[in-house]
Amino acid sequence: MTLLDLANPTRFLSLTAKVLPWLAAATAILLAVGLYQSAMAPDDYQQGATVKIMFIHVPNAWLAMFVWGVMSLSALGTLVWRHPLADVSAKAAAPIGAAFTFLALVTGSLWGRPMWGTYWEWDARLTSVLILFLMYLGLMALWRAVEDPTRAARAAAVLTLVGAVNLPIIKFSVDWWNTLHQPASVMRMGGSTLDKAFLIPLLTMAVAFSLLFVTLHMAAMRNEILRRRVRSLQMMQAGQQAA
Amino acid sequence: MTALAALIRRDLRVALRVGGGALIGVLFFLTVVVLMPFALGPDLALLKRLGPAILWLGALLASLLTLDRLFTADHDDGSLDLIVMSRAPLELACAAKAVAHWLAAGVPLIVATPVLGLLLNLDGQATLAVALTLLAGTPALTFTGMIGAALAVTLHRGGLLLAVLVLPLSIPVLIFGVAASNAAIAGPDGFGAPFSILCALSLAGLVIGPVAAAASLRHGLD
Amino acid sequence: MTLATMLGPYASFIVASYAIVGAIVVALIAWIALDYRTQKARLRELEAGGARRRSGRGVTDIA
Amino acid sequence: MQPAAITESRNVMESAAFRLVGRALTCIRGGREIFADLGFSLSAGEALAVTGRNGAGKTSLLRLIGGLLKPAAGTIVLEGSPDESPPAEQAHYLGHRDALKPALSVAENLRFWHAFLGGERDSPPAALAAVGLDHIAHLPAGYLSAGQKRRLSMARLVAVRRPLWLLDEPTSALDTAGQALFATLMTDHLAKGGLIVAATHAPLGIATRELRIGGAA
Repeated sequence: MTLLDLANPTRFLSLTAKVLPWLAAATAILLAVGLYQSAMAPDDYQQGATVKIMFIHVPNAWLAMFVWGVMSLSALGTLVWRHPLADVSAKAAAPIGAAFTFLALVTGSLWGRPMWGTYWEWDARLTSVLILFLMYLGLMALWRAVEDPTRAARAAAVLTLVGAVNLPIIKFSVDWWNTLHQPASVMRMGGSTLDKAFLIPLLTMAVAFSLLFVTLHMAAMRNEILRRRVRSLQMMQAGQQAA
Repeated sequence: MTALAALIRRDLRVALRVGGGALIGVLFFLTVVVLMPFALGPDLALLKRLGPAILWLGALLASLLTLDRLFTADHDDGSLDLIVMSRAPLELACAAKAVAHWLAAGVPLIVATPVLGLLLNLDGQATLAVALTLLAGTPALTFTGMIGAALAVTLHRGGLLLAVLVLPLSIPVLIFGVAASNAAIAGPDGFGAPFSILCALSLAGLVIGPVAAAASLRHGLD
Repeated sequence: MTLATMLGPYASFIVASYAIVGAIVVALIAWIALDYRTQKARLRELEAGGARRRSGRGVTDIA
Repeated sequence: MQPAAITESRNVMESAAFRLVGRALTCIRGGREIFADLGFSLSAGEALAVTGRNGAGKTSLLRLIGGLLKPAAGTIVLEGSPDESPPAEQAHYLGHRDALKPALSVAENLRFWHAFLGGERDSPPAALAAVGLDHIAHLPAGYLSAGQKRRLSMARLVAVRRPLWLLDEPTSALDTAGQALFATLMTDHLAKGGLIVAATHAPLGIATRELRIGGAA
């Protein structure tokens, strides 16, 4: 790693040191407000209190897709501009995205349980999220399989972009497969039909979770930069002959 | 004994470190099981009926595919020569490697079974039954698979050839594994007999697998 | 008013969802914080090791 | 128990009766006769340099002695050995490949072979210091250069004591300092009454007898 390559990550590190505390504080405040609003929200006339699960399910589901978008942008950065921070951003985002996707699945299944009578129904929406989850796990496995981070970054970038192109196709296929077998999904999450009483807590929570992602992502990127420094220092140490 | 413990510890460490593929087997298992409903349709009653069979097929393929590198990795870096030359009997060294592989790749499959059971609409008791049969049966899969893995070293190729060689050998395990799971789900009768045969298969594999693998390695090295 | 009466018949599902989200988010934060500490410690150790080697060489030079 | 066993084996190693003898060896690989009717004898404290052109069967001879190949004809015995175990179990084999796992640290790699090979042993840290790798013991073996990997393999020979060393092109990846270090290790080993059989093109830096196979190079 040359000094020039280190320049950008170094500036990034000093930036995170300044920004992270503020971001964390903003996230905490917004989360608290969001939680309060969702606690105060009235029951839905159809779903009763279970509508409260929506306030955490929808932000997680939205982040599950958003994080893949962030990774796709980073993948472009890796492949087109070969920016060292892009690799770091893509790698740091993957486990966080996988966690949000997992939460979207779990909360979706808990939300569906009262309606379906089972924890899992091969509902079009949830099934798509499940496939997204599998793709996240595959991507993380790819990152783990290759020790050299720059080589892993190229491979992961290609896979991320292929995934981004494929996700709409998968979504469409799953929807088609699902309607073939059963009537439309029980869950309703149409934004426009949503009452204002639900919309405000939902939006607050969505912004709060997005901020949470930005905070976590920044912190994880910082860790990854440090990890790479440790690695290159260790390589340098290995190169030195014993005295 | 310390030699074998050291071998098990090393293989576990390598499997769990970066570059090791212990958890990829679970991911493969998950993916195979998730694929099934897309072929069969999302009919929960059907999935519930086929659940044990799907889980067993997934576990069979997952444990087989992860076995591919059991000996070839050691052969490629030269470790296998030293293992063959060592004072520890090669049969026991093979058994130790199989145990390490089962711990790193087989046990995670069993742990993942409840989650997959949920996706296939299996109830708690059925999931428990499948997990129990997998616990009793996956060692047999590892021990028969290791014969193929040893042959892969001899033949300088693995992958599909390994699968073709080993899959027929694992048919008995599949039969009694699925039979025991279905017996536990459908009724109280008949779980004991297939389950004990499954255990017997694992015990027989424990004896036959290492001996056959060691014989294959001894004669196949060059 | 207890939680159960407030949240209706499916209180356990609602509480469970919030609890799981909380647990995973806390686990993520803990993992990232711990990772930061380990990397920082390793970096410090490596830098200290390099410094020690240099000073060690100095000592032998004097001797 | 342990110290008694050590002194006993040392005495045997030092006695002149301890010899590695190969008689009328024929090696056939892949239907091709590599060499035939090959004989050699090596006493304690001696090194044998096996030379010959590429494909003459230098590596095959080492693998025959190590029991990794079966001779088509002939025998290999360690005469005057303290136990009845075959030469393979009293030998170290240092092949082309270093038998290291890149994911494990330098110390973990050595500790594994130390525990796995067993028998009479020195401590792994001392062996690492002997080959000059103690300052990077905690690093993954994957970070090492080819020469450093070779040194780590050499540490195995030091950490676990075996009377017979089978070395296949041992100095190929080593720099001058590494070759000098290895020469010292081999001299020590011979002085303790050990035996060395090395397949090599380059001089090893120690006094050796030569076994040329397959005619002129």
